[in-house]
Amino acid sequence: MPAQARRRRSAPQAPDRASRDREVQLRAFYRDMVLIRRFEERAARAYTEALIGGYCHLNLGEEAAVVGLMSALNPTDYLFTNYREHGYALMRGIDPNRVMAELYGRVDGVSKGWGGSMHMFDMTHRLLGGYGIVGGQLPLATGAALAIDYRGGSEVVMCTLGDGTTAIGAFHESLNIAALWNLPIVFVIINNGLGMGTTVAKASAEPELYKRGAAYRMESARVDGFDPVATHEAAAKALETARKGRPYLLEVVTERLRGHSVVDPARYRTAEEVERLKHEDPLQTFGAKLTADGVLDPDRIAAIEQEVAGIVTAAADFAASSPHPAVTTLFDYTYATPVANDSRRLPGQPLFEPLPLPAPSGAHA
Amino acid sequence: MPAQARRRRSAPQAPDRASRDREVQLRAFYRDMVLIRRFEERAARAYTEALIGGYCHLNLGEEAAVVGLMSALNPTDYLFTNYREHGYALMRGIDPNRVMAELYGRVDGVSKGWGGSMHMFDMTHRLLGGYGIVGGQLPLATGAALAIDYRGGSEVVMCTLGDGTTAIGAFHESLNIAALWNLPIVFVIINNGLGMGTTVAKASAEPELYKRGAAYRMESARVDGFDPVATHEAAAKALETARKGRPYLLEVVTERLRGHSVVDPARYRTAEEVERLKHEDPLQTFGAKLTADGVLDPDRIAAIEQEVAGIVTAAADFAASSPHPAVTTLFDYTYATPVANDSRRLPGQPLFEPLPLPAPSGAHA
Amino acid sequence: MTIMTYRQALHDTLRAEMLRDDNVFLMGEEIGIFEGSYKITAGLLKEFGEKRVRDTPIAEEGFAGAAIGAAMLGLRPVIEMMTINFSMLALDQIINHAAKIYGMFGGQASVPLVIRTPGGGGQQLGATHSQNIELFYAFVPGMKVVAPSNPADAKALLLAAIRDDDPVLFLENLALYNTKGEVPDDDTPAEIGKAAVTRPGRDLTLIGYSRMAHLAAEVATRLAESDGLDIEVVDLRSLRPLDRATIVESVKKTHAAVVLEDDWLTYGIGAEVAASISDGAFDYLDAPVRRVAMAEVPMPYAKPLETAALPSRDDAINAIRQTLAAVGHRPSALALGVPHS
Amino acid sequence: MTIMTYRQALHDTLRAEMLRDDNVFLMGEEIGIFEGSYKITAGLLKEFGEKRVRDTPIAEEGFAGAAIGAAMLGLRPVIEMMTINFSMLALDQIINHAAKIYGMFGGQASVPLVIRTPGGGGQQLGATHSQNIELFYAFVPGMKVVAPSNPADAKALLLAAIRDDDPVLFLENLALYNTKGEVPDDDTPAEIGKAAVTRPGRDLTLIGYSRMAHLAAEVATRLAESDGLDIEVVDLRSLRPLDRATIVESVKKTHAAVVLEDDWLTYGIGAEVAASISDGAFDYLDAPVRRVAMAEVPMPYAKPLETAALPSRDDAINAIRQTLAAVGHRPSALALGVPHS
Ligand SMILES: Cc1ncc(C[n+]2csc(CCOP(=O)(O)OP(=O)(O)O)c2C)c(N)n1
Ligand SMILES: Cc1ncc(C[n+]2csc(CCOP(=O)(O)OP(=O)(O)O)c2C)c(N)n1
Ligand SMILES: [Mg+2]
Ligand SMILES: [Mg+2]
Repeated sequence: MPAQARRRRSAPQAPDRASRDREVQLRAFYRDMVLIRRFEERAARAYTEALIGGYCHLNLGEEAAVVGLMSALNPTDYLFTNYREHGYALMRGIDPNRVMAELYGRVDGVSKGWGGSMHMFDMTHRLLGGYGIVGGQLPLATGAALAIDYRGGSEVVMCTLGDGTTAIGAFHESLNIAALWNLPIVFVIINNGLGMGTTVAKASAEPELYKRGAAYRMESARVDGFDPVATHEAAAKALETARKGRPYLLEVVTERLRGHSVVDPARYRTAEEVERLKHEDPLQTFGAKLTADGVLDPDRIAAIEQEVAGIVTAAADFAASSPHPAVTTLFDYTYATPVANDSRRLPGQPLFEPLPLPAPSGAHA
Repeated sequence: MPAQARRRRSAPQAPDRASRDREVQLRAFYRDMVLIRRFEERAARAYTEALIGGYCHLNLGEEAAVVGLMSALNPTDYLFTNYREHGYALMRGIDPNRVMAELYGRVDGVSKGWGGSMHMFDMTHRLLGGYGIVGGQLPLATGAALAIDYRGGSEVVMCTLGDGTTAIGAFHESLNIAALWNLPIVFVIINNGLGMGTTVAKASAEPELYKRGAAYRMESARVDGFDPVATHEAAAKALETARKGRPYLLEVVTERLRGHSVVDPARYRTAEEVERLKHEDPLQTFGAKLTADGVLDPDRIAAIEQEVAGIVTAAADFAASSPHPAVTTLFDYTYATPVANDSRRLPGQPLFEPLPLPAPSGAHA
Repeated sequence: MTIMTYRQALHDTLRAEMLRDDNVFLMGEEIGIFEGSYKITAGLLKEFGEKRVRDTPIAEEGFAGAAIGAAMLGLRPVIEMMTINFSMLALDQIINHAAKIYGMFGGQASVPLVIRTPGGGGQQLGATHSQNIELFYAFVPGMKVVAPSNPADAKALLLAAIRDDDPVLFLENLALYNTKGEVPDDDTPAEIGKAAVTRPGRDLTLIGYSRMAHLAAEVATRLAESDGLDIEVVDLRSLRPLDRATIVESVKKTHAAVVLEDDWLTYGIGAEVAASISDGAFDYLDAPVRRVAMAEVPMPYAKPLETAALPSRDDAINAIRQTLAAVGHRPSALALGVPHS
Repeated sequence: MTIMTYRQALHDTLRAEMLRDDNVFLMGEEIGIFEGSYKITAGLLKEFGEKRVRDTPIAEEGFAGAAIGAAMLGLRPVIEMMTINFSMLALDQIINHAAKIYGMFGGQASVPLVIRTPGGGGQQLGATHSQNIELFYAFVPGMKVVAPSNPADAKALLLAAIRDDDPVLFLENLALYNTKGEVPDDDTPAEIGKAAVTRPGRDLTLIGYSRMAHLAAEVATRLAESDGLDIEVVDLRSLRPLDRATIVESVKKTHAAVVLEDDWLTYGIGAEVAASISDGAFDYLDAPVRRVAMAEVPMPYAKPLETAALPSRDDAINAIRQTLAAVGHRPSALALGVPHS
């Protein structure tokens, strides 16, 4: 479980205890950022080793944003994200083994190997899906908020999306509906400056993305996504507002340290940009700050790295040893309600009774 | 041709001439409003007489808006509208006979009877279509502006849409693209207060629709659509801005005096609303004002009504006597470039060589 | 049994299901204050209030997606797409999301959603408003698609769709709303995925769905009188899954088949029906399966052109006679040469 | 003749057409700075500048519609939909507008637009990114749909598409981009609406398009060696219009047919092909037309499941042998029982 989750349970404290708790929280933030960083690095390696397939988008550079946002959610709140969601899955408290197993496409994966990197889902931890279609999660998240409102529940939905996603129609339709119906939802723009290779300036006529909330009379704000504390506080405020039935638009400004996906060399980046990014790393920045403030020291950092290394290695081992889904399960998830005449035919099977020659095995409609 | 079109050609004038010209223009506006009013009333009658079919949406209540907007366009500017476009077609200078003939679905119609009420098109008068899909015209109009920009032309595209249309994704995508690329286009929201029966308040989280321009850093304004002069001036300013490559969003506030379409009794309207509308009629308001200002008098009004009655009656007669399209033309407009193996089969015809019994006539693939 | 219109059957069933289950609610454009473009939801806003009968902005993708999200949390939304043409704007949410969520996440969340929408044509609505694109949904695994042709099926299939845990495209038809028929009073849902032999016969199998199943029944009755023909009518009722067994069984008996459809011929629903018959009844078929469908053009507004483009009763009759002639069946002299409409 | 990849043929043809005609320009997501998700447009932004090679925001409906509007004014946009899956978000603009404008307005404005987009599967991209929905476009009058299977056709059909005055869906395939072949140096466009017999034969007609036409050729060659079979291969090349004459002609000669397709079986492209053959070659066909297609499930991410769901070479080979066995053709003993993949 993410360290910050433990913090959530701490009761009101006396001042001295409080400052100690604060240090605990700051270290927890750092530790969680390290967990995401190392997990993603391990995933990148597994991809190059062909243990992971398809598209694989990493949270490298977004660790502070992810930690700050997720630490503000109640366990009962719901989360919808885009396809760049490994870190979010970890921070929602999903076992890293199951997250890595999903990347490997194994039966113990959070989506049983059916979703892969882009499509992690876990109802108990209320991660209602990473989604591969740009903008696809927004109407869904709006509908989840509608269901909460319909039942008079007190949960809130958080829906993250990328900067590039603010240009798509679903963004407009969803924010308008959410604001019109006063739904408990926070839309979070993770502004990492790029679509795939397209900058915000080239994609959005209003580059200060949070200002788009105005078109829906929706309260909005922008926060520094390299600062997990500031992000946590901004998210807490947004969630509080949404819980009162006033949807909120939060823009979290961050960076994407690597290519769009594992296979993207990001050649479109200028030398200066590449150079700049070397020195703009939320993990370094936050770690240095905490060290300067005496909250962290080399030993503590080493200990954290060691703990995390153990988790990540264990996750990779677990994933590697988890079985591949059996071909016999291919037709298990087409329909939730079984239906007459459903096609359960493999490509090699004829529509009607097999002909004399040895016919392939498998189900038959 | 619309009377105001004549005005456009008048050269710079001495002050006295100028004020006379102004009166001429005001009377021209009034006359054009009367033309739209009587034309639409005639169309409604023809619909009840089953001479017009399908959906038929009228500009009743929007006459001042239509006249004010259209009088600000250059003949070379392009216009895209929604399906409520009869008045726009007339004001672009299209022969009323051909507009009515389209409603009747005859060969002399502006779209040769293929489009009907919702789909009027005339390249020479640069009406690039009424469109029946809500929001469908916005991306198209944006593309037309792109083509102008691509060729370095000086024309501007005007794209009208209804208040209800601001909720759809295409609105957002189009305005963002137009602003991002500095295209010469003016988006005009005809705010008649209703979708079909849904009010702006129930459809838009930002009911002051023109303010949505802010999400694209697009200049925008709202104008009284019952005042043709104010509308004309607001449109002129918007077009001038767009001609400089700065797209513009103009909201024209008006009323829909009847149902959504000819067949809609508008039962959803409250008694007060119905009562209010009796006294809110742009034709009455503007006519009364001009009379008070001595620009109009009962004789002039009678003369205008008589001229217009003649035009409208002639249009109906022309339409009624225009031939129906021949069934032999059914396959003429599937493709602009003829293509091998195109299906030119009537529903009764077999795919392959006809069988013994008498087969239906017509083309054969 | 009560005699009522197709519209009434839909309205009453929606109402009954809303009374039965608090999780059932309606969303769509103009379904509340306006009472629905075709008045299926008339009176329901007054009875159930805005929470259960929700007017949406004009945003097909947005409200369809919202319904999907609500369904993921266990509500049972029944949404109305004003006509199937407009559902194209929500296609991404329906096909890339509603139809994928159950499988893509390994069966963790289902999407109990009903999408009610009328197809049709023949109302002079022009090229963009006269399309029959049920194919787009029938093609997609994860979707279920039903298409009732009469009031009784409208009720039974709507009951089944609402109580099903998967997304169901419920195809209605503009031309059927005012048609009447007997409707059973009990609430027995139909079985999705099953076709029905609505008229037994020996001479030829006539296949249709929605409006065309209605026309098929009419044509069969007429030809029994005029030509003394004994035509078996199969109403597909479910387009996905498609009940090949029932269709093939019938053709194995009649040895001839004609498919009536309101959509375009090439790649239309009838293509799969014809291909399946030609495969499953290969040794029984005495003539090619004949398809009667819409002319392959953007639908013109002008009435004579629209009429020519739409499959008519006479087209169906000619196709049947030509097919029977091809198999060597003797139609009564009287019956020859019905003029082409 | 020059030997080059399918990707190179597309790239060079785009470049040549842009040099030939100033009205030709490119629009799409990430086609410029990023050089295209699959690098078809690599280098073109540098050469032609932002006016001719336009990166768009992520707004499929918006930029597709903008291309249509620009085409109405006489430009000749060639847009890229990153994959055919995302084209669903632009479906309203493509089907309700691009395909309707010429007819709906009585032939006053044409839409010379090319929509390039790859289909495919087999890359573990999951349920939403592995669909083959060319059917949605092939079904619609007013659209033209072409699907080259080799570099030479990629060039000739792209030339034809760009010079055509109607909207053309140009289907590419992820698995074909790196395949090589001879490409003629001259600029002769192919004829849209025509299939090609890419391999003459007498025993059976094997039909495919795009990647499956490529596979068909491979399978035919292999079975010639292993089983001494003489298989005729028909590459559809154009899905709309569909060249029924060429297909039926071939089957009248071979008396047997197998269709290979990458989309789902029920209602897929193969349904129309099979129905047309069963009709047009009714008296010549000695066995049912067999279709080999994708399993009807939301495509899973896990490799073994994806592999099982996709039609394989062995599936094609088994289908051919079973069909020939059914018509009484004797395959060499050696050939029996290729294990099912
Ligand atoms: C509808 C749709 N269009 C295009 C794509 C291809 N695509 C995948 S990610 C991406 C860029 C998204 O950028 P952003 O929203 O900023 O998210 P980020 O990747 O930066 O997290 C694009 C264009 C897609 N998946 N879906
Ligand atoms: C995409 C789409 N959805 C729904 C409709 C049905 N419809 C036709 S007009 C209309 C209301 C439009 O209202 P508004 O934009 O205000 O235009 P107005 O009719 O007032 O001119 C609706 C919902 C449609 N034609 N297209
Ligand atoms: Mg981004
Ligand atoms: Mg309105």
